[in-house]
Amino acid sequence: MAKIVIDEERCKGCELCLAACPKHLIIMAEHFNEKGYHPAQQINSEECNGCAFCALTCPDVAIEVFK
Amino acid sequence: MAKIVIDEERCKGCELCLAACPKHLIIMAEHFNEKGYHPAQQINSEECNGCAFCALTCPDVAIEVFK
Amino acid sequence: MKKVFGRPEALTDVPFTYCPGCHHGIANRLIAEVIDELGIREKTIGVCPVGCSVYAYLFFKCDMLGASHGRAPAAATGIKRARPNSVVFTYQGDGDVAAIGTAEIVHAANRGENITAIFINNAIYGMTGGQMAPTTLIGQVTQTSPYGRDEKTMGYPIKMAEMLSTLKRATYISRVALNKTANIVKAKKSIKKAFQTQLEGKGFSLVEILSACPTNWGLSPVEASKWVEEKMIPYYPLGEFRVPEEVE
Amino acid sequence: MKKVFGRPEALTDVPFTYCPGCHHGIANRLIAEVIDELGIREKTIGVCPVGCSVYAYLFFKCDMLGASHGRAPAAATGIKRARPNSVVFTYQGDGDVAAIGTAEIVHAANRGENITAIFINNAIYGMTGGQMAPTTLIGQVTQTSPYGRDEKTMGYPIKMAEMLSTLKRATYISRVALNKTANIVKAKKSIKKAFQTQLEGKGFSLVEILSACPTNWGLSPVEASKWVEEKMIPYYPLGEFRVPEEVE
Amino acid sequence: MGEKILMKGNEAIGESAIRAGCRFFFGYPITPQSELIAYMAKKLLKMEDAAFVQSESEIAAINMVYGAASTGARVMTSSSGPGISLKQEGISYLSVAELPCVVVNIMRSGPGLGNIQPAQGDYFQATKGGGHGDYRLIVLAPSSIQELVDLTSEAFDLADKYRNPVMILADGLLGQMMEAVEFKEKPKVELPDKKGWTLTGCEGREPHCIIPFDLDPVAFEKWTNNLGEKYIKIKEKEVRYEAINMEDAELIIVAYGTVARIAKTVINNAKKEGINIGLIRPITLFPFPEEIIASTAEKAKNFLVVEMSQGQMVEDVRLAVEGKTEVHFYGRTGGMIPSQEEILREVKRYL
Amino acid sequence: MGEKILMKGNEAIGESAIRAGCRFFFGYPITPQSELIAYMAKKLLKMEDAAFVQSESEIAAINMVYGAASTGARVMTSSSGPGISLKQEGISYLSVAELPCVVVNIMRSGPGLGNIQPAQGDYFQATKGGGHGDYRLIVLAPSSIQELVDLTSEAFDLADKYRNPVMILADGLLGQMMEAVEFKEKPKVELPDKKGWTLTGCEGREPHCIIPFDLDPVAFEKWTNNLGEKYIKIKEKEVRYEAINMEDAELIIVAYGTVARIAKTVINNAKKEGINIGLIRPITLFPFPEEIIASTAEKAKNFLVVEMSQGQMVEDVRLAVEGKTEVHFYGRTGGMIPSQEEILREVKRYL
Amino acid sequence: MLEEIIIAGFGGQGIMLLGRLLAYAGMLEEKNVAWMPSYGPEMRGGTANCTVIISTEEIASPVVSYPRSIIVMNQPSLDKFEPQVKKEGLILLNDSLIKRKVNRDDVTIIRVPANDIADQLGNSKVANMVIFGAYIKKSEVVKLDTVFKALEETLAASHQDLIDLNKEALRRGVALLG
Amino acid sequence: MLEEIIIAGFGGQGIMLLGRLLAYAGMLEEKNVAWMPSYGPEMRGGTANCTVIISTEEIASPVVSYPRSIIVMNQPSLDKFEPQVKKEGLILLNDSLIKRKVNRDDVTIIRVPANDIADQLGNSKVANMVIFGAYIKKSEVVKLDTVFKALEETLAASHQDLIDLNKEALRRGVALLG
Ligand SMILES: Cc1ncc(C[n+]2csc(CCOP(=O)(O)OP(=O)(O)O)c2C)c(N)n1
Ligand SMILES: Cc1ncc(C[n+]2csc(CCOP(=O)(O)OP(=O)(O)O)c2C)c(N)n1
Ligand code: SF4
Ligand code: SF4
Ligand code: SF4
Ligand code: SF4
Repeated sequence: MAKIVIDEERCKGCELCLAACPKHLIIMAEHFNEKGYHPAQQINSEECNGCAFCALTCPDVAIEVFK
Repeated sequence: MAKIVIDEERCKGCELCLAACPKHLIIMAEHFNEKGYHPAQQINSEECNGCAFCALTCPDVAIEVFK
Repeated sequence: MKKVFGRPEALTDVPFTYCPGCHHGIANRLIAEVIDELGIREKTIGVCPVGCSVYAYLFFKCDMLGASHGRAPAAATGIKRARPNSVVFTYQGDGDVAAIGTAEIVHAANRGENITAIFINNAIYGMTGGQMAPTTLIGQVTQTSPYGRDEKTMGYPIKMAEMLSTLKRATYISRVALNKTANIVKAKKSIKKAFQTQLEGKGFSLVEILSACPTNWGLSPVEASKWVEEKMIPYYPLGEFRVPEEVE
Repeated sequence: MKKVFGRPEALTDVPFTYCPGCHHGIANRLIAEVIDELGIREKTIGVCPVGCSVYAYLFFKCDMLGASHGRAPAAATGIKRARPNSVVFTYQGDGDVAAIGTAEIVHAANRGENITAIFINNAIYGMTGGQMAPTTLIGQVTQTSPYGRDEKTMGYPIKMAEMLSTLKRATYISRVALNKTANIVKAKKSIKKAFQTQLEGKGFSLVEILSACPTNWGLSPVEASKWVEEKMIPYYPLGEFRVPEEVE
Repeated sequence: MGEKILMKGNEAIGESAIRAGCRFFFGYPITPQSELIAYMAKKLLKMEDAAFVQSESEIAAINMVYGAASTGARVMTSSSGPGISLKQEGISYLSVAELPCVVVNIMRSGPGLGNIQPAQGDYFQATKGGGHGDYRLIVLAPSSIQELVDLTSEAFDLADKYRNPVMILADGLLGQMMEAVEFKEKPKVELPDKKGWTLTGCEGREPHCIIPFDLDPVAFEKWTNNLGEKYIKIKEKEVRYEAINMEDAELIIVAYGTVARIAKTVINNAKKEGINIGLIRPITLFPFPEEIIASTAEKAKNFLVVEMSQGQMVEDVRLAVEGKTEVHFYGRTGGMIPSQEEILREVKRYL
Repeated sequence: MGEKILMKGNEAIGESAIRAGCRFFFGYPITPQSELIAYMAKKLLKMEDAAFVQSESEIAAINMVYGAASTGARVMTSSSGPGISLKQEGISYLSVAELPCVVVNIMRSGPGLGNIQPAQGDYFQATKGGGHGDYRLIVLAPSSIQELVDLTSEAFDLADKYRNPVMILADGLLGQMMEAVEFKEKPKVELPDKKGWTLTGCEGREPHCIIPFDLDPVAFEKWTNNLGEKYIKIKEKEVRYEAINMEDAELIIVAYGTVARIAKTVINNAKKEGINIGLIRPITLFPFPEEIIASTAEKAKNFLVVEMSQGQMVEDVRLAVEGKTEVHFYGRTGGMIPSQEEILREVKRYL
Repeated sequence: MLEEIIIAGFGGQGIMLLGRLLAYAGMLEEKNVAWMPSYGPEMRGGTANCTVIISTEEIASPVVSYPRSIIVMNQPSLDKFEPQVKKEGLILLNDSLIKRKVNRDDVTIIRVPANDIADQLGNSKVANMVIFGAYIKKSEVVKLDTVFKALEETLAASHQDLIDLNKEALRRGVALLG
Repeated sequence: MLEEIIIAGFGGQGIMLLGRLLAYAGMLEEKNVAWMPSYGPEMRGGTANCTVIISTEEIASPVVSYPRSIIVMNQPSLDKFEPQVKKEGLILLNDSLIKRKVNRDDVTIIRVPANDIADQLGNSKVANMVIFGAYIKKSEVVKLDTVFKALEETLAASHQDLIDLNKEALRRGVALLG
């Protein structure tokens, strides 16, 4: 059981987390955040194993991981 | 047959040539040059083989060697 | 559920001012995590000079000094000499460490100043808009190497870690990268060793961090990370160049 | 009888202003001899910064530029870039090369500037009256290391030749000494190679010359030469660190 | 009339320098002058017998200039704020060695790292000597991109004519803005031959030396006195300024660079309100246009000096006015630019 | 009265600094100040909680000062001529960051490498700002070894009081000569607490930052205006000068440092010839003693400014006099020292 | 004739380019022109703006406190510059991104759905050209043909399709004001 | 009371030391003193000189153009300073090294065979003390005892034999003027 929380307002849409998730659970949202970026979004969250690769990679410390 | 010429006025009396001469043919003169140094002086000049070790060592280019 | 990953305590809440995908942010976070893990936040003084990290004082939750371009190691020397029990680190770009501040980093290392230098090598001047750095790769196009860096007039990219490793009191010297998780994990270990070197009073430590500058490289963040892997790492080998025995 | 040794043409008649037994004089002469032998006097431009050799412009019979402390490699870069066909050399002390001018020598070397640097390492600041240089030996007493150089606060003597040898375009790098005839002969050969490296357009060359400063060491000239042998050479190994293939 | 080109100030300096025969540039990036070094890289790296080096620091840059200038080449460097401070030792050396060269300062806001917005806080440094010892730079203060072009070209001539470093002192706005400029063919100027002193290798002549010192005070005093005489000659011959609307003016604004242009708009607008204001715009900051200010003061006109500083040029104005009339000051700092409205408000205070 | 000690000026500065609590010194050798760094090495290397570092350059030294000062420590550096020029960027940073420290300039002759004989050619650099941007140092100009001692001690207090770098500006002669000095116990001065801003690790409090910039012009203008107000306060409170023989003087000499002492002898000798001359000796060069000069000018007295320069302080005198009376100038440069005889000759020219 | 306009938006919206194009066109029509950026480390996000002055007279102050016109591409820019526009001035705003109404009633306000139209054209980057088209139609400061010429001269010939796209965007903007 | 003296010779003759000793003695006698070297890179040979001023008044100018006394240890020093001595002044010269006669006839001239006497004492380095002895005897600027005290206080106690030797040399100098 694991879960991630993405702080949308910190996200700059760099897509590094997307590339880092071994399970390809992250995509970019359609909508914009206040800064004008498409924030990252988790899909199929039940598959997340909390490996934190996404969070480790995120340059803006926008991802928290819970396990 | 070899000979050295020491320019007394260039000599600063550092004695490095004295140490460099393998045949110990150089000594320091009793008298002073204009700058107030005892200049180097060759003795037993007939023994000089013109190896130029003295000249090579002299920091003030005060020695000429002839062969 | 327990939070297993979150914002380190040694970071403030201020969002980073770096560009999207810039590795500066990862480096900042890793330092903060190390500070947390070593429990030294309240005795740490950071020195940030000019460069994209000029705002670092807003991000680190410890005492911070803004220094002039290139002179952070000198400023850090001043701090450390005045307060030997403080933990002092510099956070410098490649313009800083490898160009204008060459003398300062060499001599801080040579004196064995008991400080830690974090050196962000992104092969370019970020802040000023993408000029050539001494670490720019051969052929790399920048504002001031518009036809690509040419070794004949501009020389080869300088390998600071290797050069500094010739100095006896440069106690811990390593090169790491932030382009993928495995490297990020290693980078953090290395940063920790650098701080530990200082905590144990062993002398100068420096971690050269290969970092992406997507903006000035003209690449997307993902491409930029790939560029680190494919172009930078082959030229700038990762690894530890100097390790003090007990820290090893 | 034929003159087999005399004043080289590339020296003026002006007597050296160096102290009795100072090795600067030997170094000056060797450079002049090399210039003569290579027949380049009329296209050579020398750059002498501050230090005991500040008067070198009076001694060398070629065009000469007096530069600021430490910046001779930058000034030489300016000359060489403006006149690529001139032969350009710098003549610098250890204050110059190893302290204030660290960045300039590192980057002239790294760019591979096609110039020759002659670096007089006498382990002390001569001109200013005997302060510690970065090259001062451990334990050596100077005006600013009155209790002897202590590696804990002042670091170890810096080995410039070794450090610069990490740079790819530092094409010819050697260390020689002037304390006895055999070494003087080798020193001259090395200086010649350095100039030849430049003449062949191969890039940066530097000869580090271990030299005695009897005055500030407080030794007689003969003792000082011995000190070079017994103290300096063991720490600063003589030899060639970088040699371009064709010059070798 | 030549073709007009839309150019950024920084690029215009570069193009003008190259047209003036400058083939050597040594510099280090700093905002707001970085486009200039990028321009020089783009151009010089493609030219024969030319060189562009991004130096390891501003100190290295000025010393590369020192080396290249000693060979007689036309050479330039540029920087801003902190970088110009780092060049002070080198500038002092260039001055005493009498080496012609052009140093560009695109002023940003200081002190310290300050910020990168326009300022005029380096006036003292440029005109009184930020380096050690008695020396003077010729300091040119353009106020439009066209003038940047014209003065850059002239800077090289002045440098050669007097064997003296010349500084182009422009605020960041001038470096960053674009206007249409024209590169006119200049009539060829007679300049002194450099052969007698340049370092080129001594083939066929006695060696030359260029040395920045003389340990003998008697000789060195003579040397510095010669420099002093040169500066006096420059003061006599090279003063340049623009004076507009002086006749019926109730108050004279003294301003240079961007501020002078804002002042011109103020003058135009004030006219509409029936207020007559004059403007003296120094184009050379050293030599400073003392005479026109002194003679204007004789006519009992008061002055308002406007600068992007806490008041630096105002001292030179006061030195020229010598207490004969009032000299007021209005300054903005920190990267703020005085607006037309503010200046007009100040003008009205003193009418 | 304490014991008198025969000391070289350079050493006296060092001893006085240490007695004032200075435990950190960062410097680089240069004649004629090298004895000071040797003295600091000898003393500080033997003390606990103290540090002496011979830095790799003057630039490193001033930045080490910047670091140490940020922790609240009393810290000093010293240099001369070219070395002071190299410190200009750092001095500008120290000023904007408001870090207390003491910078000693034992002036030699410039520009360039010049020579190592005494001079006063760095007046502009010290008082108007050799670095970029609007800032001011407090500049103290001793004229005897005893005053070097007293002012060095005071320099640290002033630096702390105003959070501003203080420069001690002395000519090479003062650094090199010996006189008998006394180290008096000073009454303890109340100084502002540094705890609110120093970098000491943030244990038990919010982190502190010391930053030399603000990219927002509005904020940075406020910041520099605050500096400006501080300088005005310093002008109001800290002017120091010596005025002698002013009452019946037919002419007032204005001089500082060694030159002022020579002028005193001139005054004594002139008296014997029946000539009455006064002397204003600025002890603070910034803030400059404008008022005494202005009020003396009101009394219609003419001035003769004597400097070892081509005329720098004379501008500040003229700014104070504002054309009310005549301001003459006599200067020697290149390392030459104006003699009593020359000064007396000049005096007679203007009577 | 004197036009003073501030163009503002966020980095990446082609603000600086738009300004340069206008200045260039002004120059081609033999007017005096000045283009002034609010420079800065804007690369790291944030807003960008530039001022353009076009005049038949010599241009004195390049600094404009109160522009006659503004083109604002995002809301922070509107917030910042709206109060500065001269009475009877002109505000063009990017209706695609700015949702709020303009508070001034003493100026002409033109709302251009710039991003929407650009999206229709298949490239959101030409939103700047759409609003620019509307501006030149309304202001008549320069001719459309001159802007076309400016486009051709400033973009390398190799970018022909880009030129065509930009022209199309401009025409759509012009057409908006019928 | 005011004494202004220049002491000159070549590097290594103990010129600076002599000056310092005089100044120190003056201080011990509670006079105002100033010692001023002609500094420079003199280490590399050449001449050395220093000025000493001893006065009951405050010392204004430390720079002396026309000294009352000079002690010259070699001929270049005599050449340089002879013309500067005040009328009725005092010239002490090292007769061992200076062979020429003095041209001034308005001053007191004392020739001291300083090196010869020093050689007799077995150490040519104390030639300076010999001539100094003669100077204090003649000038009475400071007392011999004070100079002895100055010697003791400035030389470390560990150099007792050096102190004794110096004292002896001073006495020999004093004795010369018997
Ligand atoms: C003395 C001085 N020179 C130049 C600058 C301008 N400048 C600011 S940051 C910088 C370099 C930025 O590159 P780097 O150190 O690699 O850091 P990055 O921005 O890439 O993180 C320069 C040249 C300055 N502030 N001070
Ligand atoms: C900027 C600057 N700093 C310091 C000095 C003073 N200075 C002159 S030479 C010198 C160093 C001399 O040592 P070194 O380079 O080793 O040469 P050496 O005299 O031993 O031959 C120094 C510090 C100077 N002239 N300029
Ligand atoms: S924690 Fe691991 S699995 Fe979950 S989203 Fe992040 S990278 Fe993917
Ligand atoms: S890595 Fe972070 S900033 Fe980048 S897209 Fe993912 S959450 Fe956003
Ligand atoms: S410019 Fe480059 S280094 Fe700077 S913040 Fe942006 S991506 Fe990072
Ligand atoms: S001081 Fe030393 S290096 Fe200088 S000339 Fe004398 S012996 Fe040579």
